[in-house]
Amino acid sequence: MSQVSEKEKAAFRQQVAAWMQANKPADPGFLLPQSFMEVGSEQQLDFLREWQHKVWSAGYLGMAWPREYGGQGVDPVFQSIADQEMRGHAVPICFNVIGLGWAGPLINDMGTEAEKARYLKGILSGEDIWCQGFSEPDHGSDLGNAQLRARRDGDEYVLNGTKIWTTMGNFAKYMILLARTNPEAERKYDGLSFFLAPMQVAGVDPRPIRKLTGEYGFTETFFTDARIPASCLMGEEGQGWKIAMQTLQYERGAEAGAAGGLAFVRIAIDDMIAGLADVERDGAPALQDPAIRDQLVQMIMEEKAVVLGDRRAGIGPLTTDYPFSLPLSNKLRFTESTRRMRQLAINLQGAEGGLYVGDEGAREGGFWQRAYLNSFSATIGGGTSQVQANIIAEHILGLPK
Amino acid sequence: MSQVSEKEKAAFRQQVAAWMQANKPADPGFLLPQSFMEVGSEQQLDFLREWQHKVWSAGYLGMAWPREYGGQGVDPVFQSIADQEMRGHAVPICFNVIGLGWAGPLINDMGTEAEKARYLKGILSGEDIWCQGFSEPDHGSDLGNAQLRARRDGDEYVLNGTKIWTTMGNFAKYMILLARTNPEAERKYDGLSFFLAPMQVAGVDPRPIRKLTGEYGFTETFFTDARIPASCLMGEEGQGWKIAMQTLQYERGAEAGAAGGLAFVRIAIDDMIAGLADVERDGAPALQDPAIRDQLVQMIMEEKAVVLGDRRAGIGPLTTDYPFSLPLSNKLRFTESTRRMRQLAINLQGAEGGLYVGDEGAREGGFWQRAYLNSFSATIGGGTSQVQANIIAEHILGLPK
Amino acid sequence: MSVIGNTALRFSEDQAMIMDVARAFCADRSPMASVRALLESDAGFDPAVWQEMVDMGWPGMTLPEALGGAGLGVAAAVPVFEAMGRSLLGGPLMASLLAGQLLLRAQTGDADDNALLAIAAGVPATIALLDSADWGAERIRCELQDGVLRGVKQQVMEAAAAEWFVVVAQEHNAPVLAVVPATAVARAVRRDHVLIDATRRAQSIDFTGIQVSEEAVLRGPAVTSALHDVRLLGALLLAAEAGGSAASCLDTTVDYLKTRKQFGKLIGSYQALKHPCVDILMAVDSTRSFVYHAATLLGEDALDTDAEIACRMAKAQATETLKYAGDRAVQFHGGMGFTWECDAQLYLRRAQWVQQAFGDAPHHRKRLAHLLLDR
Amino acid sequence: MSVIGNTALRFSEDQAMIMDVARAFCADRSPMASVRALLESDAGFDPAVWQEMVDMGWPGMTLPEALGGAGLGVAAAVPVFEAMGRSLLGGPLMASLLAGQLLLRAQTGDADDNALLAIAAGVPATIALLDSADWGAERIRCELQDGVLRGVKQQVMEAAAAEWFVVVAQEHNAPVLAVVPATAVARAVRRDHVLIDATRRAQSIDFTGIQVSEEAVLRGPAVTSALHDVRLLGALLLAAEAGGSAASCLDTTVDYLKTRKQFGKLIGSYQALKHPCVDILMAVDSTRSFVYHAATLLGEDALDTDAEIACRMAKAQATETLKYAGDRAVQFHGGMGFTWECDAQLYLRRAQWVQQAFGDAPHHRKRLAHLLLDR
Repeated sequence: MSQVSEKEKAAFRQQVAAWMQANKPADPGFLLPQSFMEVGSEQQLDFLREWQHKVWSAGYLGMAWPREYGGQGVDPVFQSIADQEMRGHAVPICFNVIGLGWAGPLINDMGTEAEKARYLKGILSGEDIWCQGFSEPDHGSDLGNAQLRARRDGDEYVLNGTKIWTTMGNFAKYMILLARTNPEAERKYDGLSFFLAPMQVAGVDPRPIRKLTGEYGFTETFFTDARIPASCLMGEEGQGWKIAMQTLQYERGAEAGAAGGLAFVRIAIDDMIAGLADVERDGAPALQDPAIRDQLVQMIMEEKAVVLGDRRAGIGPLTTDYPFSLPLSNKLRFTESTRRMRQLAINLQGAEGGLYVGDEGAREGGFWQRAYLNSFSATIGGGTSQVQANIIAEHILGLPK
Repeated sequence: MSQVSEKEKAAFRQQVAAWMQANKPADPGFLLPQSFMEVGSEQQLDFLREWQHKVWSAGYLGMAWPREYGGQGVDPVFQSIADQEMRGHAVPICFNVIGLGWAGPLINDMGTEAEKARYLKGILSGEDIWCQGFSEPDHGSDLGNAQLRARRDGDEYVLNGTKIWTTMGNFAKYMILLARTNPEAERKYDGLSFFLAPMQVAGVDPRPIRKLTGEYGFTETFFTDARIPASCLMGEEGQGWKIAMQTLQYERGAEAGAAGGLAFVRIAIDDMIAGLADVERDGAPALQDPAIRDQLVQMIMEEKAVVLGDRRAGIGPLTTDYPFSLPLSNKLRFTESTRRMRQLAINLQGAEGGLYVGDEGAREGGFWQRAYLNSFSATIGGGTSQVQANIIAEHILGLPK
Repeated sequence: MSVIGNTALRFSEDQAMIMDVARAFCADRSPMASVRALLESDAGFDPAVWQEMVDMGWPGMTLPEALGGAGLGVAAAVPVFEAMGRSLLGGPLMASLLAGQLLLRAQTGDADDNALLAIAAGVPATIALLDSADWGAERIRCELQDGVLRGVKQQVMEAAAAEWFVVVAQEHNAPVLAVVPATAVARAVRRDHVLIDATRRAQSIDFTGIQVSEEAVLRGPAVTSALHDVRLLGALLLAAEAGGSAASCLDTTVDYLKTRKQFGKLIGSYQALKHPCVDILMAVDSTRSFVYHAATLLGEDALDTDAEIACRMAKAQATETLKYAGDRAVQFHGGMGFTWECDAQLYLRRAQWVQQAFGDAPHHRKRLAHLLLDR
Repeated sequence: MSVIGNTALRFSEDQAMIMDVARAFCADRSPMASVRALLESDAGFDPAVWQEMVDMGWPGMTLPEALGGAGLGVAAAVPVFEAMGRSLLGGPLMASLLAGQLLLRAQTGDADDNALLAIAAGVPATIALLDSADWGAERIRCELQDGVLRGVKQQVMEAAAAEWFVVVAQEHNAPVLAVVPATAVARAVRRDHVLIDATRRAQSIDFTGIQVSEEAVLRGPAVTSALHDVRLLGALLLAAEAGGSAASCLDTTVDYLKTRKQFGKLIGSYQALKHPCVDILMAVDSTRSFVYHAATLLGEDALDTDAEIACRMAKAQATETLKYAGDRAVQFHGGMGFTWECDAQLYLRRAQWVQQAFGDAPHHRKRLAHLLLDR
């Protein structure tokens, strides 16, 4: 539990709020990404990099990280407050998410002094963009089966293989990379190693993937005899699986070690209801249609259940049955609910639901249509909903594999 | 295709209709079963036996079966017409369904002369009740794994084991029985044999099973050193699986060889809508509630799709994609839709939905409550919905096992 | 303002303690064998167990200390009903508690406290609320004229055990409460309901001709407000109970899926069964969150809009959850699920009863739509 | 009378022949490579392929022989659109056919046949129908006053290709049709829509100020009836098309599930993927049944209630089916499904467009409720 007094927290919250109010950037005149997976242009990148640098300079990013590496060395509760205020003020995202949320905390927890000194500050300032190399084309949901080969050759490793869904792969300076150093290991997991790999070396070729939205944001990254220093190995050979699993723990936010910052713009049912207030059905407001109202209430309840679940997860006596069911099912329920909500937002628009981004007459610029298409990144990425359901069934309910 | 002229068919239809109108029994004053799986008392049984005998005597049952065994030897289309009229006139069911629909056609197709002479007429007249012994307690969905042992001993087989879900097991004279004659067979299917087994022998003990409705209708049948004549074996040892699979083919009705007759009372969405016409919600007719109307239309469409699907199944050019998808999915879609419809019928009743059979104030005597509970016999029996979906996925779509 | 609105969720040490006690008590006193033994009994509950509940002070839990209660508020009773639901333990507790809340919230000034004192002391009571099958009906059909009741009440919960009836009636176009002792309600005017949930009991009662003394009638705006609140509290307590039942229904199903084999595999390994179990788990989780959120928002005063929203959400979520859990429990138990012996049917039947009581999910969603979207 | 009502379903030899030809043609002329090449083209269709369709007489198929058509009725066109849907083949056929039907059904006596003769001969035409995003709106906002149009029309299908516009307008509180040649509609008053389904094209057009000659206006009760019917025919043809798209979407998904491995197994062996495919199969089957049932009930005269019911059911079923099929196709293709390269997105995008066009599923269900429950 945090030792910070309520009074201190309130004062800090007020301070952040004032800063956000004063420094929230004006509309840049081009579309800003709702998540770090949607950064598609240099223009967006430059803008976001500048914003993150500003937030960090003001002292609202990496607050719980050590001072000597660019942090503030304070209680993580301050970062949580700062994050809440960023969300509340609807400022742009802190885009360097793989660095801030995954690579950074990992280096903080398990890295050498040299690694900390080398990498952490660049992550916070936004200067060094990080990407992640876990998924491979043939093993999307099956990380343990990663096949990208890292062969030791003197003071170097030689990389061959392909990673996919590399967010900002074409902009990144470093990649956290899961690679196979020993193809002969008895357990496939034991053959994996973890690297903090530079991207700007010969033989690394990140090719942008066009998303179903028609836009860009990911790359498929091809490694062809790419040579990286052996010092890029994190931990020891064979520890890759363990370190990768550790990395996945940081997603829970500042309290778990992440640097903080707003990772994505939350789209709430409020936004949908407000955005559709003037839609008509049969010549009357759609929001007065009883069947639509019934659907909206169900959606509101789904979203409220997630929020209430987060609160209940913190109350021990109310989570005795299956202590981890709430956190472990959070992704599944939230992403599935989000997808359905966005589909509904299209349906409710009537004929406007058939328009898309780029149409002058599209409601909110086609926001909901694009949001629905993008929602699959969350029901597919990071373990498909179907795999999530297996995990919950097996780990929480104890059902057989 | 049937060679019978439309004129002949119309004339016959008129004749059956007249007979049904004249002979439809009056309300007996006690509840009649909606299907042969719901015969729970001697009183019901006597009534139904008399009715079936009457239908048969009038020449409207087993019409396509040979004359020498109690049939009429006419084109099966006549039986289909008679069946339609029975349904249309809402007469009671022809209760001896395992005999009429499964055992009878099987004996007709594959039986010896002696078997035909011995069994067929009693099936039609209703004198000899038949039951089915396929499922076992530990292998509900997995017929090929049946373990009831039939050991040859001279001129007899000695039976040991248990069958379950034996409809009318406590009333039946014969059972079509799938038993294991060779536990050592390499393929488990090859160890199975098929018997036309008498029930009234020592060591056969059918114990009624109480259903979730609180009523009876099935038995669990225990065989303990029960001895039956070796002549009860149908075909040869080891052919049991083949014959059992053949038996399952007859479900498609008279055109497939079944004797016909009304096997169950169809409960349609019409009945529900009519039965709930006076229900109120918020002080107004429930059928005027927009959200309820939307649900009802969806239900009506589900039911209509089944009927239209039956029609389309007969039109070659409209079934080229997956020629067997309609007949093979019929059970799944119909039984699942039925279950949901009955659940809805309870919901719509408001407080009356909490009452049950036996309550004076229960709507239609608690008909829908009981019907919902009974609906699981169809989503579980004859292969659960989950197993049905596997079958469709694998046999129609060609998806891997 | 956000449509998600108030998201407070707190759980006191009192509640935690009560939950521990209640779960242990219910598990011990209401094993499945006892539940089944009571199904076909007249009373539907074990008087000895009820006496123990009385001894623990449960009937008076939410009543003021001045009346002999514990003064704990309805929030404290929520974990009790969740625990009872988990063990399918029935009896007159809920009816008594709601009758007590109705009287407490409706009474003004120097009203007659006899019934409340009795309830706090463990004498069973109940509410005669429903005039028709329509939970959404505004019109009260039962009338009080010149101190005489006229009308039939449906689904009077645990009426056979009740020694006091709080009858909701109409007088000069305003709702009133008539407090009627059981001795005034002859056997002949009562009809036992046969409920689909055989763990409960209820009667339909014709109160026509029953005389009510002036001191036994509660009138005024407090009655209207109390009725509004008690309908919501009933919905919430049933939601808590249903949530408990859904949780143990899930456990029952999961246990079966871990032991039953078909085609050589444990059936729990099939996604067609395991994924719906995950859906049920998540629905049970949502139910619990809504229920304790609603409990958090209750106070001694009239329920505010946030509390109303929370109670309605809890009931809507809980009943859909239990319906789904019960339905799938029967289906996933296969042939076994179709039998009386299998416990799955107990949950499925309870789901059918509880979905309608105090308004079904569409009823509450319709009112939620108004509360959430029309402001 | 049963609420299920008319269940006629017939399929003529003509229809069967047309279906064979159409399926072969569409499969050959619209392989995925061509579909994709057209996505980012201006026209959205290949003029050469359209010319072949014209040569086969498809645009005039449903028009009388006297006008140069084949006199086959709309039922004959249903298999054509199913086949086009299957191969995601676009172009001005549907717009032309509906424009032709609207004129044909609205004209009385000695009306000007120029536009109809042109349509039958393969000159593209379209309808300017929609005044707002609300398919259920009764009020026509576009006006005709003293022979001059005033108003903006939305989602005019394939407007860039059309040489004739049939503009639905209001004159003295009655609907009228104004037949406007494309030459009268300047580029400046047209705005190209960006549709979520990139296989189609449409424009928003401001007709304000365009003069319509007296011979080019159709008036009278026949216009009202024709409009009613053409809205239903549009719904049906889109249902046929959507049914075809859903069928090939399912095939695409199933093919992938048969070849893609994860965790060492073909992913098609997982029930979490195979059972939804079965649901899609059954929904596709239902769609086809409704579509050909509706086709069976069409005639040359105004649509009767049975036909109306059938068309609405077809549209409601088809769009829900394609939405589900497209959504699951993307999901089940995993990471691949999230890419532009994967064909799953084409179906998902088409589903979004088609669900709204000519009224979405709730729109039709609301009207079905009236037709089915209020008699």
